[in-house]
Amino acid sequence: MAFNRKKNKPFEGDTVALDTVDLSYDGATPVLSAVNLALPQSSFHFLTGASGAGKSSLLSLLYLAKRPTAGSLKLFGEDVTGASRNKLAGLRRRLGVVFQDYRLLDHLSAFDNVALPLRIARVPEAVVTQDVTELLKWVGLAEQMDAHPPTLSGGQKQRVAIARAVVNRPKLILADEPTGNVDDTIAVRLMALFVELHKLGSSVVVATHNESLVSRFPFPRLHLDGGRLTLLPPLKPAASILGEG
Amino acid sequence: MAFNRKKNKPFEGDTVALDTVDLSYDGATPVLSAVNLALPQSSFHFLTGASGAGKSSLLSLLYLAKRPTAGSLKLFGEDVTGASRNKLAGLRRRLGVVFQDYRLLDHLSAFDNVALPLRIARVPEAVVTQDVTELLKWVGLAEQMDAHPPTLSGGQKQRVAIARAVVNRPKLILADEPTGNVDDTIAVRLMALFVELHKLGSSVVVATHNESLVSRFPFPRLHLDGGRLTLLPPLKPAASILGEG
Amino acid sequence: MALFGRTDLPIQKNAASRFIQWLVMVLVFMAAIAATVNAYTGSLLAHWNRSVTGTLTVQVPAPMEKPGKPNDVPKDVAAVLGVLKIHPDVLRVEAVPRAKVVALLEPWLGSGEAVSDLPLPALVDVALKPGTDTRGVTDAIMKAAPTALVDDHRVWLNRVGNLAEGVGMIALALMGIIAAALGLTVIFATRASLAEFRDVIEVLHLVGARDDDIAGQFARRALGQATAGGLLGLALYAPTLGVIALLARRVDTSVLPNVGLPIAHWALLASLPIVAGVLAMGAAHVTVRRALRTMV
Amino acid sequence: MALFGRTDLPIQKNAASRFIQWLVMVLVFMAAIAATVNAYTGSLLAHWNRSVTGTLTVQVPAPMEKPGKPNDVPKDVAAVLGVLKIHPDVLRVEAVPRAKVVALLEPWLGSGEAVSDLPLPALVDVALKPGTDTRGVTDAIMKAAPTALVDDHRVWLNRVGNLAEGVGMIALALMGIIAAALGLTVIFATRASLAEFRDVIEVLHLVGARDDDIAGQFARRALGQATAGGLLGLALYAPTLGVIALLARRVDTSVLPNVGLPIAHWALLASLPIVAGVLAMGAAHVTVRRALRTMV
Ligand SMILES: Nc1ncnc2c1ncn2[C@@H]1O[C@H](COP(=O)(O)OP(=O)(O)OP(=O)(O)O)[C@@H](O)[C@H]1O
Ligand SMILES: Nc1ncnc2c1ncn2[C@@H]1O[C@H](COP(=O)(O)OP(=O)(O)OP(=O)(O)O)[C@@H](O)[C@H]1O
Ligand SMILES: [Mg+2]
Ligand SMILES: [Mg+2]
Repeated sequence: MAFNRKKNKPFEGDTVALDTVDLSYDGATPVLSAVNLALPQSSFHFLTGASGAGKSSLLSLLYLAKRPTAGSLKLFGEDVTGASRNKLAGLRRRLGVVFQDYRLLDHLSAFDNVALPLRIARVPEAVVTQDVTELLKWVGLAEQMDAHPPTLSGGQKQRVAIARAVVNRPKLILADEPTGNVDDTIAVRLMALFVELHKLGSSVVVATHNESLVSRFPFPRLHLDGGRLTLLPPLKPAASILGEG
Repeated sequence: MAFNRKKNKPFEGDTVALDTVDLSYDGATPVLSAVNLALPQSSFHFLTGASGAGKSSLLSLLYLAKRPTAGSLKLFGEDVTGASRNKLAGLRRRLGVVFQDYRLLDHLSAFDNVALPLRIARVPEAVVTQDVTELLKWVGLAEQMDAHPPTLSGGQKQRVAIARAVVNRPKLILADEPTGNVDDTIAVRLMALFVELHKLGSSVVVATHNESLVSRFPFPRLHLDGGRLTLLPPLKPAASILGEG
Repeated sequence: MALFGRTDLPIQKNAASRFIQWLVMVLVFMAAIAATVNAYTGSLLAHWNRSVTGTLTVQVPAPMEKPGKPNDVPKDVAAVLGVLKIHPDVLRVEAVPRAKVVALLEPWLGSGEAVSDLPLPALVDVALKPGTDTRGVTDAIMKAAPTALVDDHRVWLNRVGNLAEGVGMIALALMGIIAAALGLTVIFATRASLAEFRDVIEVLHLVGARDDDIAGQFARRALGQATAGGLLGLALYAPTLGVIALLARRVDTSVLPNVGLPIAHWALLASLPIVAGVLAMGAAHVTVRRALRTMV
Repeated sequence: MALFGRTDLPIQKNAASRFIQWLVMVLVFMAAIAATVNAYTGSLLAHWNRSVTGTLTVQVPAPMEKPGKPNDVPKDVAAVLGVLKIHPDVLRVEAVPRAKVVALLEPWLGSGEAVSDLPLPALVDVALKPGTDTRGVTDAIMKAAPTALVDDHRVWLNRVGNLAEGVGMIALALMGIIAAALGLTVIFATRASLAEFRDVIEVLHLVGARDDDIAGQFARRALGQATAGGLLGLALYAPTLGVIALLARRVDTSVLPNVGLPIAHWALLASLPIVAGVLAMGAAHVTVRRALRTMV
């Protein structure tokens, strides 16, 4: 599939840079402690860890829904500390998120849900129609374009959420358990989407419990345990990447 | 763990009996067609099929959220056609559902969410406290009892949903993708809960995409494809059941 | 621990419920004002009626109208008084002192020395026994003094009565509008709550709650909020009434006499919060029951 | 296709927005009534003032008070008229015909044959030039006819004026309450909407929408609904005013004269929907902006 729109605003350095970041919700027990993380442009990482380890929390820092309790966070080369709300909105337009609970808008059709980031960015409607249609076909929802989320199956909703996250061809893609409700065939197809975007220059982070999925791709793992983040090598050796994408 | 409350009202025959049931949402394309299904008491079935095949739809017939477009549905020996709303409420109290999207009440704590079916059935509060506490410990949420769903991780919410579904020790348990957001260790532990209830006499249906999970248990599979339901044999031979439960 | 009475719908503190409360406050406040206006005009009418019904004013022409017979009239007055004092329908009769007649005419004739010498008509106030017709007495008076004029105040009473009745009717209409507004408010607020809590309600249904349990919660909430709002409205009304009474006292008491309001009025006011509560409860119950029937 | 103007928040048809519409209808209706009452009492006061300010009534004692000199008084009246006709401050002067004096006294003295023979005081109506003081004229009159009484109607005007002003003030206060109620309504309805759409708003934020985009939608919605409600309120007001005017016509015109209302009043009424719309828009915008600042 082709992504034929103008590139995002370019920037220098890492897509994401966390410097000794802490996060705690109640001010006491930290969910994340002293996390250092640099995601270079055009990188791909899995994010693993037990249920409740803090994967979604870490991602929510990256999509600017939460602020670090301590430490600094740079996104697209810009420090987000003290940034205005409009500035944050601008940064958010340059990333795409697959939420663990999808967060689709029930009153919009699948098509309009996927089109939302484009329309907010005031992309011409002709481009919107073409891109959204193509993408929905790719994720296997050609039939469900006009369906509203409450009438979609769990796996169909998840695919709409993925389409919405990538439609804007963002420089940073954050996917939280994006294949938990689809079967393996579809899961591999969806991963191919992320891999293609990664190859085109986006940085991708996929949080998942699905070890069999992780073991099929030669990407490094960010592992969370006890609030600490460690970088683990790929489960699959890099040599075999050509056989996958 | 012990389930020490009085038994549900006994009944004769199959827990669930579907007779040539059709279901269609728009009146045209059927999601289910001519489905016949009899779930004996104390049975255990997986429910499989591609995303969008109709697994959740079939379950929603069983938990009385939808009515068949054609055919008849008997639950606990009673025909639900034309039953009053209060009658339906009574039947619903005798089954437990894990919804694919959890459907927890955000304004109640994890404890109160799990306690809900018991309180609606006016179970004494002492019993409620004991049962709910024990169950939440079993699913690994001893720490999160007072947390509200918006502050729980995806996997934690899923476990609360499972606890709520089984706390009333229902005669029919319907679980829709109950382990999509937890890792394999927890998934097996949760399955053990369903298996124990099954052994104690409940009928259990678990809808899932997770083939590795299905292959670990010697239970027959109900498979949906093109609106047709077929019964497939267990992926794991029955002989090895003793090694699992 | 009672489940349905406290915790399973988050309706206690949502915007809609606070909204019902303050709107009922405003509505009850206005209803109380309207009820007071209505009761006051009613009392005013009764006051006028009472002070006027069963009374007659007999006017015997001024003594000097015919310069030739200066002593005619005292005789006429005496005749009228004599007849009335023994008439079976008459309760009380008295000649109005000249000073009072002068005072009555003051707005028209001024109060100078000149007026005190004017040849004024003699006035006789007559109070009739309750329930008697004015006709018999009038006839007796005319027989005793053919030049006398008998005024039973009807024309004047009708004229002002019309006005007061109009005001009272407008006040009543306002109360009707307020009751309708209250019902609609509760219906809308309840619908808003239902929309807000649709998912919660669906889950409650799915775990076995009955329609009555859920509708009962909304209804109880509406009852509580509306009653509380009603009490607040009355609390607001009390000082307002005081201020209005203060303003009214600056106006002449002949225009707005200080009539007391009937006990029934105060009972009505006291019942307003309860009426609002019951109305709100009923509206909420019906709304929710109807909405639930279309749900899972 | 404009995204922010139509499709991204489902606020067009939710309960809260319909609620704003009908409540604004009721409020604008009541505000229009209150404004009319206020304008009417204002006009009434002006009417009375106009018909009374700059006028004097001179009363020359009745001709027959002193039986011995039956022709004294016409001379006094003539003297008064003579003085006033050449006085520089006087615009117009005329003797009130006896028939009119009798009519004025009718409520007090009745209209029988007896009255027509009464020795009544002579009345002279005087109109002064605008802006002149009554003192100079009064002095001239007293010099010409020492027994005359001069009445400049102030006492009476003050008395009724107090009442009318009180009514007008209450009407104004009512309008203030209504404006406050409108603002509060919009705030509450907007908060209810915000609660209902919290999740939607959060998603919009997360995909990059700005606060202004979102607040603008709520504000535009409030503007539209309140304006529409306001127009409905005026549509309801028009026939109501007709009915009230009909009722008022049954009341004596001396009590409620048929004064015209100033053009400014009708302009005010016409502006009510716009005022309501702008007020609602402002309230919604502020509420949403403040709420958004606490969100993601
Ligand atoms: N808003 C919040 N307020 C308080 N605590 C929270 C909040 N969100 C998450 N937590 C807690 O922080 C911890 C980490 O949650 P998080 O959602 O990041 O886990 P996760 O790694 O995504 O788990 P899962 O795999 O189950 O989704 C959990 O214990 C959770 O209860
Ligand atoms: N309320 C509804 N109205 C209309 N169509 C619906 C509705 N619910 C489901 N559908 C459609 O019915 C089909 C079956 O949906 P269902 O949710 O039963 O699938 P599923 O097997 O559970 O899929 P998944 O594994 O993705 O959860 C889908 O095509 C879906 O779009
Ligand atoms: Mg998570
Ligand atoms: Mg499903």
